[in-house]
Amino acid sequence: MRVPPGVSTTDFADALKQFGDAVGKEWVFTNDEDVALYRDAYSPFWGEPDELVASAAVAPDSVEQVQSVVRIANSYKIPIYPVSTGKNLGYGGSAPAYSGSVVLDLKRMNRILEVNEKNAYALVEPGVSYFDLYRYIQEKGLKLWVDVPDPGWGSPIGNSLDRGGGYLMPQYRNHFDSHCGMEVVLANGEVIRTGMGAMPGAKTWQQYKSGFGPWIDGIFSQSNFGVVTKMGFWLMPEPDAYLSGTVMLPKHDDLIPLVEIITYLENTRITNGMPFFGSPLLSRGGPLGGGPPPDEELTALLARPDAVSSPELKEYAERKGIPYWSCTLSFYGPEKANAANWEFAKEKFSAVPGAKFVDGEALKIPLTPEQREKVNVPQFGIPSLRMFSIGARSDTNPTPTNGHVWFSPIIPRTGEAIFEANRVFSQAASELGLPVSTFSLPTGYWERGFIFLFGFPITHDPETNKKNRASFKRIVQIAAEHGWGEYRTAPAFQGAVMDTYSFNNHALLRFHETLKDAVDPNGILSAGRYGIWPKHLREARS
Amino acid sequence: MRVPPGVSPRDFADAIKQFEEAVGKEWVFTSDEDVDPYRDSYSPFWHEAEEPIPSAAVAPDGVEQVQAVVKIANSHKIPLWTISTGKNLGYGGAAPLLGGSVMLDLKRMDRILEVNDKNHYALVEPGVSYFDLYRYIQEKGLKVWIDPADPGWGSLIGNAVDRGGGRTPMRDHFDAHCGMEIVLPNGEVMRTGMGALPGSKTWQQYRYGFGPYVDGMFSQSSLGVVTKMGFWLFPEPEAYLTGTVGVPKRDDLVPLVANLAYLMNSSIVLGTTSVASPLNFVRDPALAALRAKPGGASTQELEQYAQKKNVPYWSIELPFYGPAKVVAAQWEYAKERFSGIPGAKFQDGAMRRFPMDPKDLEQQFPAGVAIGVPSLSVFGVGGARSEGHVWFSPIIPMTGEAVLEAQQVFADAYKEMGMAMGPLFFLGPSSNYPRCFLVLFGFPIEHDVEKNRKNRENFKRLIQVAAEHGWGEYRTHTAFMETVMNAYSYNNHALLRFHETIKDAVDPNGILSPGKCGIWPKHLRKA
Amino acid sequence: MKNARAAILVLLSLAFAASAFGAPDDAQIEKGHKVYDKWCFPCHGTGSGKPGTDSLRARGQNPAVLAERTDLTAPAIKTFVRHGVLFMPTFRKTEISDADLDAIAAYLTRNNKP
Amino acid sequence: MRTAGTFLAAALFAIFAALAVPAQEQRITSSWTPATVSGQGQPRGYVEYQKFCSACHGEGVGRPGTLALQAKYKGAVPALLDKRTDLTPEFVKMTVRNGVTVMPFFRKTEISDVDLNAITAYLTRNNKP
Repeated sequence: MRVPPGVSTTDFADALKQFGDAVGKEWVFTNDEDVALYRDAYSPFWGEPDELVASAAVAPDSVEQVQSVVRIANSYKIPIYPVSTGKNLGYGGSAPAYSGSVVLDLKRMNRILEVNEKNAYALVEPGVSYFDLYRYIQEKGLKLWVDVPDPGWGSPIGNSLDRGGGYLMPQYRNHFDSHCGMEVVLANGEVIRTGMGAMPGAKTWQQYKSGFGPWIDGIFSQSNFGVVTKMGFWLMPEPDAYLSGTVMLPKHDDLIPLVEIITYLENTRITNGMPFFGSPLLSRGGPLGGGPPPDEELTALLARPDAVSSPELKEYAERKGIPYWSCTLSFYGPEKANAANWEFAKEKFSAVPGAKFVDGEALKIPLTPEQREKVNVPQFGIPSLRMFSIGARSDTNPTPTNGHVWFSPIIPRTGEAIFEANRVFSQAASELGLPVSTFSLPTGYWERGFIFLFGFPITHDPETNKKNRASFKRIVQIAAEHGWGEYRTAPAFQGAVMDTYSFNNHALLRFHETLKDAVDPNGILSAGRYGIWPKHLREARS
Repeated sequence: MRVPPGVSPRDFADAIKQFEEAVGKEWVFTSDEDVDPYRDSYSPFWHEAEEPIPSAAVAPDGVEQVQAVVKIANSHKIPLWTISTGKNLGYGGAAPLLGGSVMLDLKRMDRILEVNDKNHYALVEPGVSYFDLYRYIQEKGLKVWIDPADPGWGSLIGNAVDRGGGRTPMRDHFDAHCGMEIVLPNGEVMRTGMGALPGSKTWQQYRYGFGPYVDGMFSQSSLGVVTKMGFWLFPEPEAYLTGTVGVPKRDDLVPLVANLAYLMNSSIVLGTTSVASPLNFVRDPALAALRAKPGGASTQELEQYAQKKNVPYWSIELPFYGPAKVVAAQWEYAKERFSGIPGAKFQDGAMRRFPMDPKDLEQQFPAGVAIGVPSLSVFGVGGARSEGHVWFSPIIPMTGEAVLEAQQVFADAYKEMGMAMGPLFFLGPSSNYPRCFLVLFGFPIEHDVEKNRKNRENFKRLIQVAAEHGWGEYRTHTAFMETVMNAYSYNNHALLRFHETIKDAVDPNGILSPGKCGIWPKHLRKA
Repeated sequence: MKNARAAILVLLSLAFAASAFGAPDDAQIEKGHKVYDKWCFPCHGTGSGKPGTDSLRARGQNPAVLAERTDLTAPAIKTFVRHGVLFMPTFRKTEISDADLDAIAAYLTRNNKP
Repeated sequence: MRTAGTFLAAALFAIFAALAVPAQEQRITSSWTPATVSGQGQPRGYVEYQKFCSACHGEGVGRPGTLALQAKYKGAVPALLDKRTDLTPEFVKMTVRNGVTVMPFFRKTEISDVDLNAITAYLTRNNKP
């Protein structure tokens, strides 16, 4: 049996026994076969000595049990690592950031405590998945939508605390933004409630975020300052109708006005769903670009370095009349308002010569079962696992990977920045001997900013993983040199990313460390998560 | 000359000398004549010994000077009270909570560092007022709106860190911020969000950065001095339309609010709307008599009166922002929904189109702040003879039931305290925040010691009454911060004790804004 | 409301104590006009929603707009700016410096009879 | 980065592929929907299978597990797990607890041994003796 670093075998045995008393023997996992299930299925260290693995796992079923477990861990100075559903694959899964930690598995806490239709909110526990919440709402026939991320088995609490995103209106698809009120167990085992929840018998815990005095919720996101045991979320009322519309612009440089206009339309809430950027020219023949597969001339042109901005490709696009760029907009709301918004959007885009439009189908909500099978379900608040088609075996991908980790920098919301990022990352890729992609477009998860999502494949071959890890870290640096930072990353790279947020000699990280030492003096909670280490391990590491 | 509590005159004199070296002699104020204007013009302690009066004021110009001042204060253990424009009258004005504190006055830091009208944001210093930013945008002809608080001379940063609200789609001012620069009690400067990344290109475009999101800790708090802050702005829309819905019966408030909540949560209504009863403003002896009779007027009598006079019992004015065709469609849709309420009446408001000539824009009273034009018209509320006010501002659920309950509860409380109900006879909550109702009661301030004493007691009583019903204040005057914080007592004040743990770690000498929101540094904490 | 009346009396008495000051130059008046527009106009200017103007009008002051008056004196102006009156708060030197206040006074007294 | 490029493209592909698929006859019970998961009158193994497996291995569009098995066996065996008759209990359990390619393994707090036994029983119900 593994023992957490710095803990004696006898102490650990005592602690495990007490864990058993607290949560029930069957919910303390110590044998290798069970503990192996807490490995990161997509670990970039797979099978290497450096792989981050747990020493044991404890699964409490209530906040009182969480308090007991934390108190026991605190008294024995045992590092513990809470996971809610442990399904943020590509960002670390259920494995701890500090190898040998005991995983605090909150999956059993899967109660949906309240769903209020009139005021459109839910209060849930960490083990609740998007599937669970969706099912509950469907069974009760409530006219509410849950904003779901791509993998539906994730936890609203876990994904929100990792600051993940979804597809609906901006205030909902930013999952930390859409939370309202927390219950948190601190490292000393005490339970606090934030926002209005700090008032006994509060009537507005899920209706007003910040309560009175300092608003601390944010410090429990991407952090290791406490164990969140309850969280409220604002839900989107089911809209009357949905409309999509696609705009296509002919020229290379039209990407700049495209972004500028979309930004105006989003910031005025004229389009209130997530925009999807594409290129009919670059993904010719694909479902994005449509049309026949690329002819030989285009294939040749696209094979050249910096193909996208080459005069030859520009000339080709003009000659063949194939638009360079496209963007599909979504509208949620009353049918007439959706139509009027799309009409207004078209007027705006018409300022760009050669703009073409494709009207999407106007859908009445609720969808028919037939429509449900056709649409991109997360845009309708329906959880699924479709996104795992990426990397999975398919006719176009006969040799599947063993998963992926995401490189996800935030870049400015301008066309210029998209071109620059592509130049920079393509050059980096060739330097690092990675295959160079033709062109990448940002995703529109966040209002106001852009995010690039690059998947690095994970294999079970240490050599390849080693190389990919080095490349990943290099890319993080290169991004930082251009003023672009990651919004989230897997534990294997959290230290490297946090190091790039170094303004005034890492003042922010040192502030986090001050907080960490104050609220978790024994450093038992998620040591190393997001690059924040407790005092004794900081000293050991420096 | 006054001296801060627990500081020797010699130490203080020494510190003042160092302050002068840091910011220049003329920007350190110690004479009574210069320090007096830092008192709270609306102090509920007027003419009383308890009135907290500062000992001096220091006005740095630049983050380096702020760092220097904080370091000097930290080494001399001198309490500082930070203000940006010091104009949140009704919530404490400029005055400190702890008498004898040295004012850290940031008004001179009034630089507008960036306004971007393609990505729609601004980066400003604490001394910048809504008027300042508005004028800047008008002069440059930029196509963005600001969201002013009701008094236009307030500071964007000050109001946001106090978590104030406005009326346009960006009305939740703290929620609309993106990125902070903060001077910590040890004098170190820190940037949050993407600003922690040197040379960041997205400080005002992505809020959270990487790792714990600490910004909220610096709102309504005493953990640092905010020296820069970014704000998201609303792009100038094509049009602004209002429409008024009136309903005939008391209990119609329930479906009225339920539909309003749907429209707001669906982003169809993006601005602040207030629930009102036109009966509040009817000046008619008949109605007065009705209300005056023992036991007050019955619901039935009031409904009949309203019907007779053809006034709605309740009404709301809905604001719509966007393309002209869209706002028209949204108002049509809203009418359809509210038509479900028998007897609902509708009144179309004016359609205002933008861009509007700045001169016309400023004459759009009373729309003013609802279309991003700062003003001071709110000071009309006190009436010509008022000597000021303090705000009682509880948050209640966004339901008709809650409004009716709160109306009864506060009416009873007022009776019990022997206070005149005035316009509070019908509660007029508003939606300055997205999901709840904010109720604002102005408590009169007078220069009469006895009356102020009584008003203070009543104010505290009202806080208790609200708490007993699960309603808490979102913000309060310095004089009542401790009472309000004490109402947030879940699990034996666990949250307050957590704040104190953090306060001691971040500000071990307890020099920054002692007592703010009921959070005292260790040495001043009551055992 | 005793204080309110007291304040008005102060205003009047000071008003009669005018003329002790030499005529300021146009540059000073022009500067004063700018500062007045920034700091005073939002409350004391023309147009709707100007509480200072409304309040003075309610008190029978005519003209109610400060910039139109000819009976204000520098000391009176300075007293109100630095000490406030009724719901008008005090203004600090970081807001309106002494130099700016002199300029405001020059502007508001520009039409006074000698 | 080809990796990056293709992965990103793949992401969009997945999204738009869904839109591109022609309408097909909808059989609610074959795709993950809440209606099926309560599964009154159904054997426990069926209910747990719907709950834990069908989001990936069910019928209908965007079921990565089904698509992967179709691509792997090209129809030599049914792509739908619950149509298979060749799955052994050992293989089912091994796969759930060890994962395969992008399919992660599942912890006992997600699928308990009891649930797993039920799922196994359901998936092997039609096996020849």
